[in-house]
Amino acid sequence: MDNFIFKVYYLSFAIVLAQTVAGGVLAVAAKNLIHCFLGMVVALIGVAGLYYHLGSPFIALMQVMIYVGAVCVAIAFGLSLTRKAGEEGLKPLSPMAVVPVVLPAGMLAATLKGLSHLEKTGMPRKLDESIIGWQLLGNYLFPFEIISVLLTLAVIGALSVALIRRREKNGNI
Amino acid sequence: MITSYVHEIVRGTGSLLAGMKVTIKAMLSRTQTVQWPRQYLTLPQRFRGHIQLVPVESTGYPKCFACGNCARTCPSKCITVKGKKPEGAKKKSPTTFLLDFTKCSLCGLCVESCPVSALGFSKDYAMAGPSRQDFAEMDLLSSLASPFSTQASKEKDHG
Amino acid sequence: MKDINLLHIVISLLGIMGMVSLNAVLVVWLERKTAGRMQFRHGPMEVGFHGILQTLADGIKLVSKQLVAPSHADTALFIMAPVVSLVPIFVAMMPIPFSATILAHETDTGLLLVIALGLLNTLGILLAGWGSDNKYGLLGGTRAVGQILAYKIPLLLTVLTIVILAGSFSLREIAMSQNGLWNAFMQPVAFLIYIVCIVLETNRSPFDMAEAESELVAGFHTEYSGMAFSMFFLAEYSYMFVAAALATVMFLGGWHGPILPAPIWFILKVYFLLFLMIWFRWTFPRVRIDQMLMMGWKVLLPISLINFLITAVVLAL
Amino acid sequence: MSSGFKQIVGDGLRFKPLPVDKHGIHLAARTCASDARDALRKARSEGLFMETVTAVDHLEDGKLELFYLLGNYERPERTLLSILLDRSNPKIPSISDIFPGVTWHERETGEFFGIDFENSLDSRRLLLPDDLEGYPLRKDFKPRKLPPVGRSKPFKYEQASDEKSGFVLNLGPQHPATHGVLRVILHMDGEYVLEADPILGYGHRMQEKIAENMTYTQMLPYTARMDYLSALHYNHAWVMAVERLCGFEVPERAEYIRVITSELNRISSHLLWYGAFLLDLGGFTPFLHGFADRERILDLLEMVTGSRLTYCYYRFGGVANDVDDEFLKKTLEFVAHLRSRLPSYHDLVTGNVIFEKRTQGVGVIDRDTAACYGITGPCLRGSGVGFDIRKAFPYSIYADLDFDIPVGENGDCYSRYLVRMQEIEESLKIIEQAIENIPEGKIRSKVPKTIKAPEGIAAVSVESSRGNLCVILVSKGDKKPYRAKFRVPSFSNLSIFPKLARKELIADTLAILGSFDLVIPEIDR
Repeated sequence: MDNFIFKVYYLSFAIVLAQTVAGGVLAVAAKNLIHCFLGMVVALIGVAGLYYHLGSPFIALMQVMIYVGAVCVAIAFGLSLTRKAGEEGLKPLSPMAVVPVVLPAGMLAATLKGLSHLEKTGMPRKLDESIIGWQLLGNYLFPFEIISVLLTLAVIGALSVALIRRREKNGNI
Repeated sequence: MITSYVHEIVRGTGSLLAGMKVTIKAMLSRTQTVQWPRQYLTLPQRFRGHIQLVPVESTGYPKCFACGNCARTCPSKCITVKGKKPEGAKKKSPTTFLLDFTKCSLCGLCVESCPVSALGFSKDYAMAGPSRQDFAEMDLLSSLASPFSTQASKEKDHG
Repeated sequence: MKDINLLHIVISLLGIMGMVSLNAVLVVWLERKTAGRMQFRHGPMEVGFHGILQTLADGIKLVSKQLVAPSHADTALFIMAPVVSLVPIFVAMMPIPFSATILAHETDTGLLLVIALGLLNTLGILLAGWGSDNKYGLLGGTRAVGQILAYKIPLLLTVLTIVILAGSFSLREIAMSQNGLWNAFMQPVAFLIYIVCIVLETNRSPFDMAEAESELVAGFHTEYSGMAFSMFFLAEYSYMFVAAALATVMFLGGWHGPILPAPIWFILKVYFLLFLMIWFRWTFPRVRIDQMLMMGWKVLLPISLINFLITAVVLAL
Repeated sequence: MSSGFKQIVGDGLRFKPLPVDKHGIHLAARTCASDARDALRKARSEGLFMETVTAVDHLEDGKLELFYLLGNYERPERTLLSILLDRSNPKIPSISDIFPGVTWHERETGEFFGIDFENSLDSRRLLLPDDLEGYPLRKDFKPRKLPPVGRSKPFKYEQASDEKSGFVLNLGPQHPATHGVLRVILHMDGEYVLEADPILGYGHRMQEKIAENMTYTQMLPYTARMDYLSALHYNHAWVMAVERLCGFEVPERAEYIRVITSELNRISSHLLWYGAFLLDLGGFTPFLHGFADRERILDLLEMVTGSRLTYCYYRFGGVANDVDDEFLKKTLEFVAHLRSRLPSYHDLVTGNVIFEKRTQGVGVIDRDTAACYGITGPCLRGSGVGFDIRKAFPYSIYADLDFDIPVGENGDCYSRYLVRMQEIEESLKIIEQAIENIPEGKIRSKVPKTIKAPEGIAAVSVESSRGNLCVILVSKGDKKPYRAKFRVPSFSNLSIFPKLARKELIADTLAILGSFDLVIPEIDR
């Protein structure tokens, strides 16, 4: 029985891995903007699946919520503001596109080589998420607050930029 | 400013609740539609359906004497009347009385123009047919006795 | 990872699919009946007792119809969109506790799961609008995206309020914690905000921006027909159920209630909320898109923030 | 008769009073093109509004007679300016720079009579298809033989150009919110409308040419088909125009019956609008609430007229048949019933915060713009101008009745809504009074069987549910009208839409469109 569950685990892990990679490739290589967007969503959900397999459903759900739910929706919102998005399509890949493929490939190879020397340590263990919360509000409170102030500033800045643009363009609207 | 903000929200919510009261009241009140064709409404006396020929009560023959007034008055030219004198009669009687119901606008001018009130309105409104032709040439004489071929129309009645 | 029981998950998914279909049949019937009665009509009367099987008949009709994709549509997106909007709802149903014991899949983070998966629904709408090569669809899709920005933060804040009250993300524990007093009475403001948010979230009138019949014809599903259309329909009504169930768990004490068995109480409460949503739809005119965004940012967000702060402070003291 | 127009334009211009009999026109004058332009510019600055522009083809004289019909919101007076143009080369400078709203009237007159309005803001065809040859309202027009059904060329939409913006939305001709076959091309920037261009003519039936080929009686049922929601007002305008031309008397009882039935018709139209407007705003239930009560009106009218929508009930010199006591009793019951129902309408809609937010401050028409475009009816009264034909040119027995003209304050969609809702109440008042005072007597005076109207021109207005409906009837003593022009309220009302829709959200433009209470067949005729 255990063996079976392990097999299922490996299989699903492999599927999620493949999904992440496929999503990433789609996001980079697709010509249609909305396909790129879709690829990104697929990749991010794949990453959430990886987190889940590594024993942290909490992080996985946060990944879905924040990256798929918030970041992607914000990007989609941006897409809907662009003119003729998805109609014109992106330019074909230039030869320089090899660089972002080669680099991670090299990193992946190095990691795999390193890992091949290690022993298998068994299934990942489920962590208690509350530690994250305590750490964020304890040891790392200052960086946490800095980040939130930064984000607030970014939001306000974006809003004011958008408002000025809109006013200039449409007069009183 | 805060008070007006709160006041606005409270007033808005109140107006929404007033609307919801209306709909829930409507929901609990009686329905006003009828389940046609299981239920029927009675049609008023003056209901203007398609036109039909009025028979003479004693004989069952059409009152119409094929003067053609109706056909001339009709704005859509949808009435065709032809008539001749049956043997021994003083007036003409229609041999053909066709209504092109696809063109008829149910205005009723033909009925008004008839000098002998030989036209009336039918109460038939639920009409359907498999072909356009059923309404392009509605034979209004078919439901009446005919002074020309009594035998034929009697058979029709039985059939 | 030993708690993964494949059989269990398969059976519960099948059960959920059955329940989703049954729920759609019932809610659509309820909606049409309610709408009819609110407008002095009978609503469906012909198929089955008072037309209760009408939805089934319509469903059969829809399924047997052809799916026609516009010639310039992005076929992959066009076909994927209804699936994307429907499948996450199935999964989101898993952690919903119908009683202390009846639930498909228990996790500690059930609340997060439902909310995270709910977000994918919008994705489906966006893809549908974008993929169908229709300007009305496109407008509907982008509206849905704008809409999600306006209500998601107040929604999360109200959810967080409940989470700090119950001290858990587990739906079962949140429901258990309301054995005595329901959260709806402890947190009336949060409850109201949540009700508004779920109407927004499920794209229903008065916030049916993405569909907006009189403005955008049928919005994101203008070009859909047959099976795909019915999947959107199914997704909408299932999502309504999930949102109402979540509200029941968080605010109406879940399955708690006297005399009747627990699952019955749960279903009753869910259907009460569904009726409320139907009631809204057949009473109010549609809010304009910018007014809806205004309301999200200017009314719901500050109020939910203040409510959250007050709750946190009171709990801390 | 006051001739305020004369005072406005002064005596310096060469006017020649028209010799023919005129009915419903207070000053009719013939002038030349350049003088007309000056006079119209002065008229515009004095706030007169252009009711319509139309023409008559005098084939035997080789002339085309162009009419400008001017009205005044403040004073009951109507001026007809007539200009004779050469039939072979009819040219006149456009006045669309003076009255922007006249563009549509000029386009219509231009395509039907082949008159060239020089320097017009827009000289495309309005109602007729682009491939039609000839000018249909000229007397020598020979209609081309239509191809048999099913063999006609497939209609090709012109590709809307994307020059103005990146996004062109084709609203209609099949769209839930256009209430008929209206097509509006919207140039959009996201949710905002940059420019709206209504395309008319999808339901065009050439009613005015039909009128020239029908006897006066035969045309009667056709009038009801133009605006099927206020069919009786159209009947009324037509019979009144003929009665004025021929000098027929109408018995008093018939006048009372006409007023009762047309006010019922007005309420039914407003109730339908109430629902349809809310439908445009996304509220479904008010539509059927309005319908449920409208149904009672239809039942009442069916009792008298025999039909429920396109009543052909009024006759020259009276009405088709008498009303009985049962009808009067039931009508009074209905008045009480509707009064008891109106508060629920207000609860459901008027006070609703969403409704207020959607309509207040949206689509504001001010008085001056209204005059530019010839807006009439509730749309005008919403802007605070109390111009109502029933008070301005009291016809029938309206002069004897006590009723108010509700006016709005802001000229926005909300004001137009309130005006219509108050008009329902005023109509109920009118019906009550009319039923109270209805005299016994004849319902139809003697008129000849074949009507031959004497030579002359009549411009007779009726306040239809949508505004000033004017029938301009030109007779040359024949059995058939020489020219019949229907000045329909929705046509002018819609002509302001492109202006109002500019830089509005698409949701707002549809609210504006809904608040006009358009009936598209009336516009297309």
